[in-house]
Amino acid sequence: MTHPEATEITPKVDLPGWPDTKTGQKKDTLTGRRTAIGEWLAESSLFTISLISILALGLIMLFLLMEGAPTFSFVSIRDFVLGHFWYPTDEPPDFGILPLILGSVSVTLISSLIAVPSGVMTAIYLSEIAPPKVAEVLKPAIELLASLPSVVIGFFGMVAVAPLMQEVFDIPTGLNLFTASIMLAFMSIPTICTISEDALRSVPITYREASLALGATPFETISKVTVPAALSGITTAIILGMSRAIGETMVVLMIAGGAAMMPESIFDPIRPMPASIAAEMGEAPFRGDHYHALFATGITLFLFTILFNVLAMSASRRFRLKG
Amino acid sequence: MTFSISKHILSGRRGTAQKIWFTLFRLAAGINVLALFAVIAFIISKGFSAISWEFLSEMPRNSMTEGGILPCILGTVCLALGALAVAFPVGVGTAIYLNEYASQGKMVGLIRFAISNLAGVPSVVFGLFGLAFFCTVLNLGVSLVSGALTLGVMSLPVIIGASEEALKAVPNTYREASLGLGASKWQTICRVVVPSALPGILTGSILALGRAAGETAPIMFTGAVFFTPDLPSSVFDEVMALPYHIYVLATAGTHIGETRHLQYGTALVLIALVLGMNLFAIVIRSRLRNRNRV
Amino acid sequence: MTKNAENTHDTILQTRDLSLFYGDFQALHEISLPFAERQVTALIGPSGCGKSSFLRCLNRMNDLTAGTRSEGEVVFEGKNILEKKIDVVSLRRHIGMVFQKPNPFPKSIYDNVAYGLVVNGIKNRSVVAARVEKSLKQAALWEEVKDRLNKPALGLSGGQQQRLCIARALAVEPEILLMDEPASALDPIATQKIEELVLELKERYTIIIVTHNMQQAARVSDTTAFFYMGKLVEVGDTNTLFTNPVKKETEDYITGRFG
Amino acid sequence: MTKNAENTHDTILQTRDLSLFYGDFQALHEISLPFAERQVTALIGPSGCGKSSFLRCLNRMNDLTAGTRSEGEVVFEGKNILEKKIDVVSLRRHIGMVFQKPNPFPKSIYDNVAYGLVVNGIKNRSVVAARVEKSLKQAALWEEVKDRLNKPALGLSGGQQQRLCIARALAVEPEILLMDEPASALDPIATQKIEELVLELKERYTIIIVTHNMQQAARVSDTTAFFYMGKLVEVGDTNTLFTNPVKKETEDYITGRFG
Amino acid sequence: GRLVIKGSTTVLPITQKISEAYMAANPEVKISLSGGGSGNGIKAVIDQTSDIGNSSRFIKGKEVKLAVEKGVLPVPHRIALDCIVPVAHPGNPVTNLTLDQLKQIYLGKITNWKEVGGSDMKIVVISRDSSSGTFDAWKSLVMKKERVTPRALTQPSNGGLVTQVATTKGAIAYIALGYLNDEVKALDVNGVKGSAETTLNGRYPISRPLFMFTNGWPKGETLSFINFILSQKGQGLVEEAGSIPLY
Ligand SMILES: Nc1ncnc2c1ncn2[C@@H]1O[C@H](COP(=O)(O)OP(=O)(O)OP(=O)(O)O)[C@@H](O)[C@H]1O
Ligand SMILES: Nc1ncnc2c1ncn2[C@@H]1O[C@H](COP(=O)(O)OP(=O)(O)OP(=O)(O)O)[C@@H](O)[C@H]1O
Ligand SMILES: [Mg+2]
Ligand SMILES: [Mg+2]
Ligand SMILES: O=P([O-])([O-])[O-]
Repeated sequence: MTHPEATEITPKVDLPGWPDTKTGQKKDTLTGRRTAIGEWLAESSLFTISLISILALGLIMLFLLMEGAPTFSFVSIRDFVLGHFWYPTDEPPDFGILPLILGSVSVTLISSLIAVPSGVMTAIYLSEIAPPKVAEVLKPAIELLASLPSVVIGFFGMVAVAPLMQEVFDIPTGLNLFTASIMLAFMSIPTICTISEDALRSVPITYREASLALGATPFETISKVTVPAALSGITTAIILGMSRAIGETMVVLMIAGGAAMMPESIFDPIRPMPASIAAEMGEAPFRGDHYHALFATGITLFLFTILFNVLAMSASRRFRLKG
Repeated sequence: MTFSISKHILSGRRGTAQKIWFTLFRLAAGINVLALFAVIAFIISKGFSAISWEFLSEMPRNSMTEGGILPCILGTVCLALGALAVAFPVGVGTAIYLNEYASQGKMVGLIRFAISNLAGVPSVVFGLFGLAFFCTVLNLGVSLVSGALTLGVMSLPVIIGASEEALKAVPNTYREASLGLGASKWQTICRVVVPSALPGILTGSILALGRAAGETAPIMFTGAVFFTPDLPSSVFDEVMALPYHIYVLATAGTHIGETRHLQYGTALVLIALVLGMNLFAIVIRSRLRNRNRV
Repeated sequence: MTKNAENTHDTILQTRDLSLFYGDFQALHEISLPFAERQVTALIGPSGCGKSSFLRCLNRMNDLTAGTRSEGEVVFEGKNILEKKIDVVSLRRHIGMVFQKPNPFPKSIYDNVAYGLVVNGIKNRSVVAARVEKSLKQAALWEEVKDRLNKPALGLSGGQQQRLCIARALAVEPEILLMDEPASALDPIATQKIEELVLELKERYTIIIVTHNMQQAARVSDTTAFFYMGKLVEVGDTNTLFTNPVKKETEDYITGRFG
Repeated sequence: MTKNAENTHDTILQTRDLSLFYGDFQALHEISLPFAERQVTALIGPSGCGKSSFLRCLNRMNDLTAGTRSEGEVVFEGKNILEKKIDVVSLRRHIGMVFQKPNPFPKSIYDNVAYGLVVNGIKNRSVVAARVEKSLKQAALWEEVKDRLNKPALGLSGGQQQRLCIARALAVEPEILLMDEPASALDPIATQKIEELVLELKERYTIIIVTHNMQQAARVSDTTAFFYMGKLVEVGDTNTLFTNPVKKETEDYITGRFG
Repeated sequence: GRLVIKGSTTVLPITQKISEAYMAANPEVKISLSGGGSGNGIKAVIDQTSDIGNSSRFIKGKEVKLAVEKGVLPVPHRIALDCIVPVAHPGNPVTNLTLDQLKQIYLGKITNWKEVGGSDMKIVVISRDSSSGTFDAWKSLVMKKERVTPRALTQPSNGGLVTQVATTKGAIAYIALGYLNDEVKALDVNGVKGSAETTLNGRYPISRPLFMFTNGWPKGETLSFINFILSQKGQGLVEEAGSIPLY
């Protein structure tokens, strides 16, 4: 970086625009000072711009808190988080979001049970097994899967998958935890798959060569060398995939059934937190109890995703250190 | 170097284990790709008949059971472009700062922490934030700007990530060569680094645009309405948007059964728009990449 | 350092008219080269002449590079190992490899050496432990690591890592050891250790070593082959080749006129 | 090829007790080395001995690497250029650099050469065009590219790209040219061209060249400095150093005992 | 002029019909419409985000309090009558339920159709979101203020209920009269069929008025719009939309 009080060095060779060396006269208009000020300006404005991200996150937290905190003037944190009943518009109302939390947690877990093996295995296939030409075609396809709007997945789940589930499993309704989990899995698979694939690809080829040269089969190389070496990235991928699933709104809003009950079976309808917020925000009068309670639900949801994010970061750090 | 093990021939028990596992791997990949095609094929087959010039160019009529979805298309395009207008300069600026100026330090750590957490914030929480901040505190109301700003904040981490990756991919030798010629840092960034990273930055931005276009939850309370008779004429108007339109037609319409074909049609238009943008991004990427090649 | 004429030793491995293509690019042109048992053969030549490509044909490592195609034969134990039906996994147990950059796995020292045994189905713990110790001793590393076998291998110095990689390769008891510039990333002392090791190992193993350091080739090898632009220009007894090269290119190269 | 004794030339650049640290690791130990004007100085030594690190101190390129810290002085035109207040941007106009791998910008040939002029504020088109032509001629590239100045530079061969990089460096008329293994990625013919170029350029420029090829050092340089483990072991007239090295390490290195 | 109308999905079909007619007669007027349920309509009036808030229930005390705090005076306009009809899948043999059976079903006490004379099939209870005025009316008229089971699936609109019941064999739901079609089967309550006639003569037990709320007494465009609904022509359109006109 240029120092503001930079001194100049007189060049010895003649060049238009350079100081004239024969006369010793300075023609160089490019004083260090001017450049230095320009550079300083550029850097500090870029720095200021990059603070916007902090500002944005700060504002999000601030406003969630500001609008959510008043909830705890009419319901204790304990009753809010552990209460079994969500009847926000009854007289008197009940603001217990435990069923919503359990809905979110269960749908996230079950969708991970589907998405993790499927996503990681796909990543292994793409990075380790598929011929380059095939991988070149399949990779963008997985990325396209990620770009399908969630409302379309929700819509597809509602009109195509839910009736199918109802038939196949002979259950009263297709709008339930299980169907939502399946559709949610397809939303998190691309996340899990692409990050895992990156992690696998960044494992040096020399590891694979060393293993194969020792007479290990390709599968042994994958399971004993490549995957362990990429474990940090894969773990991060899984956590971020779960984070994506817990925050996804439209899919659960459209296919989870919307019953604010404690799920007992995978075919029970549920009402995860994002679905509740999306469904009820429209009716909750501005700064009424219901409105505040929905923001408090937002805080809970936000805390879950922050938790996932911190876990993901520490996972990638921890494993990297070990590696 | 591309690495491939597809040529291996194996015998024995270890070979069988490998065969079984590899089949599973292939199956997993196949199912995921199939899922993509299932969704697309389903929407196309059901929605294709609804698509007509009238559908794309007219206002909805007769309680939204007839007519077109022009206002939704326009609304979505405006929302997405607005989001990009917000997120692009900030995102690229942040990426340049992080990659070119500061890679360490407390503040940078904080910025990175903020970005990665921002990336994880659920879309519905962005909606809540937009409602509380843009609509209420900034008093922008439920409007195109509020929606676009909300989507913009949401797209920020995507654009920063893509831009940073693109900047990282610029070989250090370019920077060294430029600085070695007596270019200042800012000149190096403007003339060498950013132009080389541009394909990646643009691709990332278009992908972010596509993502913003497809989002529902953030605009539900901040910018989108069920029905408005006007095309958006000012940024303070409420707009109709494709994703929200699909949602309301499919769950809250007055004639859900009768309007199924419109729902499929709208979904098809949305998918075409979003996937089209993705394809466009891929094309731009390869175009710009090849521009400097032989 | 004993240097015998090549013909007093049996030929253990032999290439016949071996050509290699990367897509359309022909990296090797009809190379016929026999390798004598329990001898060190050095492959020398300027950067990009195809030394590594050739070496990687000998244990079919080139299979891993997309778009490669080979012609001709590589004969080992009476079979052409380039044939499709060859089980490359067991082939590579017989023909081990050490790479340019030390590449231990991100595992413990012990697990690195044991790896080849474990994947080859040796489960008996004491057998594995005995082999690990033996290999580390052969690789002249035992004394330095015996107290820290469960420490990560990546904590070793570059030279130690490379010897660990040699130990790892020796553990599966190959007959032939391929080495691609095994000392080029190492400091002088580590280099010397590796060179001593090579001379010791040739009592039991056949060694084919790629090097860009001609003095190294002269020091460790019995036979030297000079490659240039994908062709085998000259091969012969190391002493003769360095003192009396037949071809102009060889002379130009070993006198440092290019490369 | 004329080789004059060092003291017949003025010293244009000089390091005094220069030390360099990467974090805690000391890469250079108190190096004092003068460079004679319009002479070629070669820096040789085994991999990792600090040649590149040293070269990059001379135009403060090390500033770009996070965690570097230097001690001592580098004197150029009577000033210690390691001082904070030095304007590195203008310094680098005076001390140009050519890198190991050819690194033209992904722009046209013309734009590559013109780049240094443009960023230094020369806007007059005809002046720029004249300088571009002159530099390309100096770099012995003009004949090969004059009909395709607007074609992408990345379409040139490796050797042409490297000469283009030299032309690019020459365009801003530096007094000193630093070259870090400029021919190591090139084929013999391209290498020869670069060597010839270096000999021509020293008529007008002071050249400091890092090379791992001792024959190259012998061919092109007037003075040679031998580095080993971050220390300057020996420096002297090239002929003398190669025929009569004073230090044991130097002899070991130039006779190929290690490296 | 421009009118923003939000709220009840029960009132939505009426409003759509009326708006189209009104805009046809007054081309300079643009009306923007959205549903979401009665809660949304009343909220929109309180938050002053719309000119008219549709509601299929009367405003609650809490809402009035909130409105007054914000300086808003919600004024109700009764624009139509409606009855709430329990519906089941067309394949369901059950044709009649008593009010008490309905209550037990929605309390989650009766869980199988065979308990109410149907086939052996689990009852899939479908209800409305809490924003619904229909839900509110159901709660007071059927549930007698007791809570609907949390196991009930929820749908955001009358339309959503119709689609769900049409595709779910064991389903039961309750919808506004205007949404009744042949995809679903209307169930009699206490032996009475829900219709305009039984509502007007008071025999059908689950009926209620429909409202439009405004902030203060309507003026200008809002006033003429409401007047239009209450006119003969407007009430005719109410009937066309499937609801029950006031006269
Ligand atoms: N994967 C590949 N695809 C295409 N060409 C390749 C590939 N690997 C090597 N080549 C080319 O084949 C030729 C021989 O390469 P090889 O690596 O065998 O040379 P080498 O003698 O080992 O060089 P070095 O001393 O630099 O290691 C070179 O021209 C190289 O560019
Ligand atoms: N950015 C860095 N951070 C830490 N250590 C470094 C860095 N760059 C170089 N080093 C270390 O400094 C020492 C000197 O490196 P340098 O690149 O100067 O050697 P060199 O003589 O140019 O080697 P080569 O012939 O391989 O180019 C080496 O030990 C190297 O590992
Ligand atoms: Mg090689
Ligand atoms: Mg170097
Ligand atoms: O949509 P509702 O009429 O039930 O409020």
